[in-house]
Amino acid sequence: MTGLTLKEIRKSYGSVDVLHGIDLEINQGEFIVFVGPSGCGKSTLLRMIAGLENITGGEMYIDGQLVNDVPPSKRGIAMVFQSYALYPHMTVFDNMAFGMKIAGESKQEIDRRVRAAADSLQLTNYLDRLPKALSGGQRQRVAIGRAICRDPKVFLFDEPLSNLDAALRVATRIEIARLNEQMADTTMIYVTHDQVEAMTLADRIVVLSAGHIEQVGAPLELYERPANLFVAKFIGSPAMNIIPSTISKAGPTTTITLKGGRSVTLDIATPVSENGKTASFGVRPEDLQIANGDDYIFEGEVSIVEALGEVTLLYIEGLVPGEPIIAKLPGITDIRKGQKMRFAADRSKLHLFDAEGHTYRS
Amino acid sequence: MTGLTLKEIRKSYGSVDVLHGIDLEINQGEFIVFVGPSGCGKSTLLRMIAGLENITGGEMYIDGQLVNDVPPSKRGIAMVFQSYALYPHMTVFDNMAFGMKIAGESKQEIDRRVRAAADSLQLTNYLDRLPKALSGGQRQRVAIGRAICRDPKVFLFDEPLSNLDAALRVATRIEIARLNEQMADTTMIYVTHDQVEAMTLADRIVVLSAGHIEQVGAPLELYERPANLFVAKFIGSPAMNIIPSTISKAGPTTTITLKGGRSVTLDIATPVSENGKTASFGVRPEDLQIANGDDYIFEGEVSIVEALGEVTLLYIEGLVPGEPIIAKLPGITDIRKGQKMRFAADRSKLHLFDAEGHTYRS
Amino acid sequence: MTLARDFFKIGPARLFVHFVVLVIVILWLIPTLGIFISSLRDKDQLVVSGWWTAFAGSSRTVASRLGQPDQQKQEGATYVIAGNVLEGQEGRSIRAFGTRVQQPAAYSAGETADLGDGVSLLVNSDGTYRYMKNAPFGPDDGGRRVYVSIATPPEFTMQNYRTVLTGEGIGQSFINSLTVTIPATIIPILIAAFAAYALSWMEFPGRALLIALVVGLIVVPLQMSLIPLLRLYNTVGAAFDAPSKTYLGIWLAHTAFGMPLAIYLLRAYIAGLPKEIIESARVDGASDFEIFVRIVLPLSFPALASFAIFQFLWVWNDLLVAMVFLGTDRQHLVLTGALNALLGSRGGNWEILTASAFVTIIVPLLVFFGLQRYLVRGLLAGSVKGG
Amino acid sequence: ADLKFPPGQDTKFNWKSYEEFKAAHADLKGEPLTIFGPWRGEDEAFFRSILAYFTEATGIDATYSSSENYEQQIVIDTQAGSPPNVAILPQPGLLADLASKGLLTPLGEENAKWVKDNYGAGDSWVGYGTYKGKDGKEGYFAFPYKADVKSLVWYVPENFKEAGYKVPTTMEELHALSDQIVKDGGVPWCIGLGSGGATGWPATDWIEDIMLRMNKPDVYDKWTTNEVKFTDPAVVAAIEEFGKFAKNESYVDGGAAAVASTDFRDSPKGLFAVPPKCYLHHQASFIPSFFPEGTKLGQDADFFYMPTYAAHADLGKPVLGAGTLVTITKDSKAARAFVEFLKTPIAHEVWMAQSSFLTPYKGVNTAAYANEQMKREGEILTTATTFRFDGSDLMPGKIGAGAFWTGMVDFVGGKSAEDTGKEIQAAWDGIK
Amino acid sequence: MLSQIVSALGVVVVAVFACSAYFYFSNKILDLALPVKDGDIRSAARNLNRRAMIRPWLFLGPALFLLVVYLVYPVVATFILSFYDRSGEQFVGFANYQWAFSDREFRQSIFNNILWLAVVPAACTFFGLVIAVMTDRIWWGNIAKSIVFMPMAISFVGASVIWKFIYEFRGGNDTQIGLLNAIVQLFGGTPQVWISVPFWNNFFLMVILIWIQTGFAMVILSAALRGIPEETIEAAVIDGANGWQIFWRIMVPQVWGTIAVVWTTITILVLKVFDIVLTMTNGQWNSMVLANLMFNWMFRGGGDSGRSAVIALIIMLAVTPIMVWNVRRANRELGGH
Ligand SMILES: Nc1ncnc2c1ncn2[C@@H]1O[C@H](COP(=O)(O)OP(=O)(O)OP(=O)(O)O)[C@@H](O)[C@H]1O
Ligand SMILES: Nc1ncnc2c1ncn2[C@@H]1O[C@H](COP(=O)(O)OP(=O)(O)OP(=O)(O)O)[C@@H](O)[C@H]1O
Ligand SMILES: [Mg+2]
Ligand SMILES: [Mg+2]
Repeated sequence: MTGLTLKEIRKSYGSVDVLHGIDLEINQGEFIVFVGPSGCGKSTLLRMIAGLENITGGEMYIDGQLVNDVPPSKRGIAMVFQSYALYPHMTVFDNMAFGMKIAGESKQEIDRRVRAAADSLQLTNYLDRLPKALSGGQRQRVAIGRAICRDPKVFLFDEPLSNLDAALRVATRIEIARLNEQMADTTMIYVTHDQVEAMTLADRIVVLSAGHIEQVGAPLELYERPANLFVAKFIGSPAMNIIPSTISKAGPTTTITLKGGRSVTLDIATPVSENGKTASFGVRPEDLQIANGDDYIFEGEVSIVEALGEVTLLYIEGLVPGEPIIAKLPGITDIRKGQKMRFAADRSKLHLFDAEGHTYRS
Repeated sequence: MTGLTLKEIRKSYGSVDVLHGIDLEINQGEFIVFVGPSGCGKSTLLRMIAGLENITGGEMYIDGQLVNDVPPSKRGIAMVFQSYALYPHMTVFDNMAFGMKIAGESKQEIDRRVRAAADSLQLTNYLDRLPKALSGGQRQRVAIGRAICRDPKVFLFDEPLSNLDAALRVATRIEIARLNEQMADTTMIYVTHDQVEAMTLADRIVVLSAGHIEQVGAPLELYERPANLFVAKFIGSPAMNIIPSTISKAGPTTTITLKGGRSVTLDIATPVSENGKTASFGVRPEDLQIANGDDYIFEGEVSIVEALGEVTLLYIEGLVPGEPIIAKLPGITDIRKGQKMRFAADRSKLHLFDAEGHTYRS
Repeated sequence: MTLARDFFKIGPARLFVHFVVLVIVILWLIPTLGIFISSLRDKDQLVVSGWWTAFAGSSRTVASRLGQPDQQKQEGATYVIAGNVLEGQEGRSIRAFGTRVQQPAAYSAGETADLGDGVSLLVNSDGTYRYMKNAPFGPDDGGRRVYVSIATPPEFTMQNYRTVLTGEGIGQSFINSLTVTIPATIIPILIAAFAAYALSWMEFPGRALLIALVVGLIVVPLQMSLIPLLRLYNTVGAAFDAPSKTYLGIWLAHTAFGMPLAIYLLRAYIAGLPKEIIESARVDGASDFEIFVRIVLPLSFPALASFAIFQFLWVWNDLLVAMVFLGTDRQHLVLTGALNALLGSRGGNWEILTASAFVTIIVPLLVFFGLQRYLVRGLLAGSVKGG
Repeated sequence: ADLKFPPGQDTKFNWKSYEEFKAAHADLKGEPLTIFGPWRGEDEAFFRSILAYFTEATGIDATYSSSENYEQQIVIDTQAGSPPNVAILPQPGLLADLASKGLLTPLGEENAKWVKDNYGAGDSWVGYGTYKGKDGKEGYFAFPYKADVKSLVWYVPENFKEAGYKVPTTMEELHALSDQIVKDGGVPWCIGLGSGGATGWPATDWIEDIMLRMNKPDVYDKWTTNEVKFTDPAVVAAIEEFGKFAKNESYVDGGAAAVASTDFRDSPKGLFAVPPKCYLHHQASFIPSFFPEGTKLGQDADFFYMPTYAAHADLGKPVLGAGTLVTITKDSKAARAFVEFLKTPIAHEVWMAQSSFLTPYKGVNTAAYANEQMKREGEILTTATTFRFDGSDLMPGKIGAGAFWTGMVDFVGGKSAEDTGKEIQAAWDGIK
Repeated sequence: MLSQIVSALGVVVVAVFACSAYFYFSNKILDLALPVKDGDIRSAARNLNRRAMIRPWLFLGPALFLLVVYLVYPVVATFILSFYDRSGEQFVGFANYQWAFSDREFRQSIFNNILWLAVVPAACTFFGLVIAVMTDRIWWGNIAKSIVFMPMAISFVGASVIWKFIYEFRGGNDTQIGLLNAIVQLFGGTPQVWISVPFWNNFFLMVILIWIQTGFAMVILSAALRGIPEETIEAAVIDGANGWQIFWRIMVPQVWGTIAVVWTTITILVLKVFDIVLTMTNGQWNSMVLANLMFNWMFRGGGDSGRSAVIALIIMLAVTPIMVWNVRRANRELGGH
């Protein structure tokens, strides 16, 4: 059965429209991640699901029930905030128990559930501490624990990890993944800026932009077959290189002429009507390789070399001035700044978008 | 000539020792990055260089002059704070001009220098704005501009990018790299949590831990030849896999027995006296490959698969319970959870540390 | 708006909030309102009926006097004194009248009362009366008292305000008050701000002790210090051959009395300013003086404004300190003193008290509304820091 | 200067004294003189009109100031060493205290003699200005100027006439009249003790009046110095007697509960209500300032002497009064000249002519009184055989302006006369 | 009149200017006396460090001077006086202290003060908090706040006048002109002389101070409430807490520190304020408080400096625990820097 249905959900603040009609079906037990640039409305949408914001238009169903006017506490949801939002004056135990105390649960029941949650989050030793005596990661675990204790049907996260440092972020991310596995029936909706989180956690990712859904799909689907330029550039880091081009021969495979004059043929079918139209050619930095011989896509001069140990980033100038093309090569290379180089890529990993930015791949 | 010399620098707050004798030589024009876990004393050290904290013990020289008692303004330093620390009631222009006004520079000179700095940071259009009307990235650029205007001998940054979002962080990082190039004579000292920043910006990285220097070296040196377990685990993400082991045959090449019983031979020389001692074997996730045939280091069951598109992370259980070994494979794989797999690695990329955590590599 | 801000808006809870606030506001307003209305009422009415009845027409029974015998006219056999008991009181009417104080409403208006001995009296509702006798009125009949019930419409007067505002020397004392108040507000702020800065951001031995001293001195009861101080003033005044009661003296007194609280509040705020900003300025080469003047002072403006309001209110409403340190002669009398002098030697005249309460409140209210924006913001940082 | 009555014109004024004074004090032009007194409001204006003559005559630069808390102010100023030249206060008790601390300058025997000779009941007045100095020796410190008569009962003549009541001549008759009024369905008395911080003082006037009517003057005198204690039967009886009026539910407007809380300024208004809320009001000569606007003394309101007991006919007709006393707190020629000025009839007459001023000075022309009633009051003063100053003003401030007031409030509130006396006496014992 | 205004203005400007000038020139002189030349960094550093040692005292100088002269010196003088007799000339040892504790009125005052301390700060804080919370959530909140703040602008004496009008009692059958009695009468009760009802009259007086000071509490608490992270409230909403529970269990605990500051400030005020009692009852009907008792002993009838000194010291002593706590807090904050 359906966990959550959004029908034409709209949100305006006064005259400012923030969400322009969001349609989305979320299945029970799914892990959905909202990503999108800052200000696109991710938090707003999440908060509407939580019931913390009024719904300006459209209908929202949880478990088949219209919840537009149901107060947060009756929606069967739990939420984890970016800033943890722990009650600073309560111990960890009380933080987790608060909701149940409000609901008038028995002491034993409260104790049982809090301890169970604390156990599973390795918080048992900290139950008597105040939040300020905890590290960031522990705080976020408490916030999660508090949510777990509510035993929700829908679990909402708003950038839960963005206040943590790198190492903690990884650890907590894994914790959330584990949680998702344990609570197989619980729908989870997760807002993040972080691609790694989105890619690793999501069953499906919802890419939002300026109050619209750009694409919904499994992580690898978005990575491999972005529906449009926006998603293409948004998913992956560094972002996909985009080179302006013209379609010189449409057909089952398409040949395009890149800015700079080189022709490239892609395994993408285009209608003949597209012949001569401008298009955007895309290739991910990690898909670029140093070309052996003449079979290359473009050439240019390396302007910056960033050696990260594991990989090396090359910034190549030459095609569009001021917009270097980035190539990501594995390991450590001995390429130096100023070197002129040619790059090729696997044909299957090339992307092509029309003038409106839609992919030509079907 | 030497830019900066720290001799046995110590710092205590009351009875708490925060820095336990730091020795460091920094050359003029070098870009030094301090990294280390939270609370290890990075900021404290930076602030002591700036003159914002008293020096409890030891001597500090800038340009050969003892500066222990010299107030900040006379040390020829400039500092960029994590929180920008702009003067909220002054325009961008006044923020940048403040130091010069205090120093009593002429109006024209102030104007010239502020405009030059603003130009190079693309802030010219914002000179009349108050900080609150700027985005985070712009604010940090103003903070940098303010520092530039001081025309310092030593440029100090304390996690300047950690308040910015991912995209801005990359952009501003590149900006700082450019700045470093332009101001070739200026020594820069940079504190960060972020490995990518450290690896890409630094001439040399100083790894601190609990008030000690663990290792000083060029970024790739640290990545390839970590001096000890701490640095090995600290540099690189996900962290290096460490497997307890025993040295079964010391010599010009060393053979060890891993926990679990498999023998591995490394291209590392160990004194014969080490025979039979326990050691830590290390291999980075990105150096692991799926083994073809019997030449493998370990085998285990994949417990988590994280497909990031560009790479796939595998968490492999089997060796140390609860501490999965992580392997990072390029691209997208079709490996599933639960699969049993074997992994190998290039012999030159293996690490070995003695019981105290020191590397055996010389 | 986020939901937290209007979570009360859900359902009846929202109405409840409006209701509660309304009740509180009314409770808080009533006393002031009462005194405001009272200040607009006639001083004799003030003490006989509640101010809330001021808007309703009322009926009063008063004594009035009939005309003198020399006004009598002969009409046939009767002698008549005619006139109007409502002389000079427009808009009122008579309901009833009587000739004995014990029964002041024995006859209704328009009725002719037979008073015996051939004397009768007619009082009409418009106040005209005819006092008749079948013989000439003798000198003893003059100015006879009659009692009339007068229906009075609501009436208000500016007389009380006129009395207060035209009181002798009010203008002068208004200026005196401002002369006292403005420096006595600004100087302590300046001095306290410097001190607060030193106590928050400068390192020197004994800082903690000084903070303790300042906080401790908040409790010193003012009355206690009057005599020792005045003695000191006289000694100093004598030494310099200057009068002991001067503006300078009172400024310093007010400054000193406000100082502990000022330092306490301002320090809380200034200490809460972001450390990095001050360090930046230090790195930029600014001395503490420059940091204070160019960074801290502008940034603490909200806190300064809020303290200014408190200090202003306190000084403006003060009488005791002004009397002791400035004296009570005309040249130096402050507004509170001048209004006080309008009260009779034997104490309160309600009408003057009420009107002057409103006269004195005006300036503080103007100041309050002028600085209100800063008030809330100002204490924000301080209080959050404190919390 | 702006003189109220141009010198030399109105013959009811004793202009000659003015000219003589002027001639004798021509050498003080420009001398400063600060005067601090209790008068504010209307009274202040009157006093300034007097001061104008003084300034005109001498050229002295005189400034007058006052304050609501003049009592406290003068203590602060004198103790701190910044006193005015002349302080005028209505409390001999307070002055005695200041004198004992050496803060007052003696006026000299010639002034004492002058008062003795020229004032009605001059001995009494001299007594109230004679205190022990710092050295413990008695001296004459305070010159009486402006007096009030306290032994007055106010009523509305026409109310009496219409109801057929007669002005009583003995206390017994007063009681009978009160009973009569109750019988007629009226309320005889308006008593209000309220006076903000000074609540209770009107009752002390009652007690003092009664004390003088039940005891010999020397008992009264001893009472004010606590030689006769508050627990003394004489005092308790006087309190008791007051209770017969104030604590009698049917005697007082509003019932006994209202007595303590009704403001003394408001309470006489009951006389003028229609129908009257009460017929009688015991209060000093200043009270007409609090009568409703337009009240004409003599016609709309009048007073009679608070009668004495027929049972104590031997005590004569004692007068309880009060007055303000002029002292020099910082000696100067100008200050002396001011005291001299107060000896001129003109300094009294000008105020007399403007109302609210009585003087025991026999040398004034009583025709100068603004109205007949004041003249009668004045005559009570000048012809008094026994004049006694308000006792509470003679007692130490802690008692006369503290425990005594509080005691009266408690008494009216229900405490017995004995307990009240004990309480006040305990307070007095406490200050020794 | 104009010339008066001009001269007053002149005086005001000169005063403020002179004060600023002190700070400006004293710092200028310091900078000139210890010059910093560009060349020699060592001597420059030395001079800068010396400046840093002197400058705090330039900043603190005027404040310290005023505090010592106007507050510390009188406290010391008072302390000494408390061992002398009424004229301050005869040493009497602890007699005044002995007297204080055996005096009925004194004990009464202590009792009343305890009542005041128990009620007024609590009530002001409570109302201030409630109003702050509620007015933040309605569109006319600022108007409401201004009205609640307004009594702050009224002097204590003025406020007492206002409340006299409320408590006024008229005996017998007279119409009540006091609002309270009128209301009591309306509901069929018997009018009372409120301010003369022993014990309870304390509360009627307290109401006045509460009326005045709630505005202060409101302003400060309202600022603090804005500092509460919205998210904690949202989290509580999701946890199912209602408005009441959120207020008591989430908001109040988070502004506890500010509540303490407000509480302290008002506590001190309660101990110092005496105008209300003076004008309303002057301590009669058992409503005496320490400040008024001190005032009476100090000024009434010539005064008794010894006894009033004892009372003054006791007032100060009474607040000492609160102050110690505050000093601790202030220093703890300092440590955080
Ligand atoms: N209370 C409000 N009033 C007006 N506009 C608002 C309000 N709250 C949010 N917005 C606007 O709505 C848009 C969406 O905000 P939202 O917080 O949902 O963005 P987001 O995608 O979560 O961004 P971020 O990643 O920065 O958190 C933004 O443009 C924001 O300015
Ligand atoms: N004023 C102080 N008093 C006492 N201890 C302090 C003080 N300032 C810092 N410390 C301690 O000194 C240690 C080093 O602090 P520092 O700020 O240098 O760490 P850091 O490496 O910069 O950490 P982060 O990465 O979190 O900024 C910490 O353990 C901190 O608790
Ligand atoms: Mg968001
Ligand atoms: Mg740090």
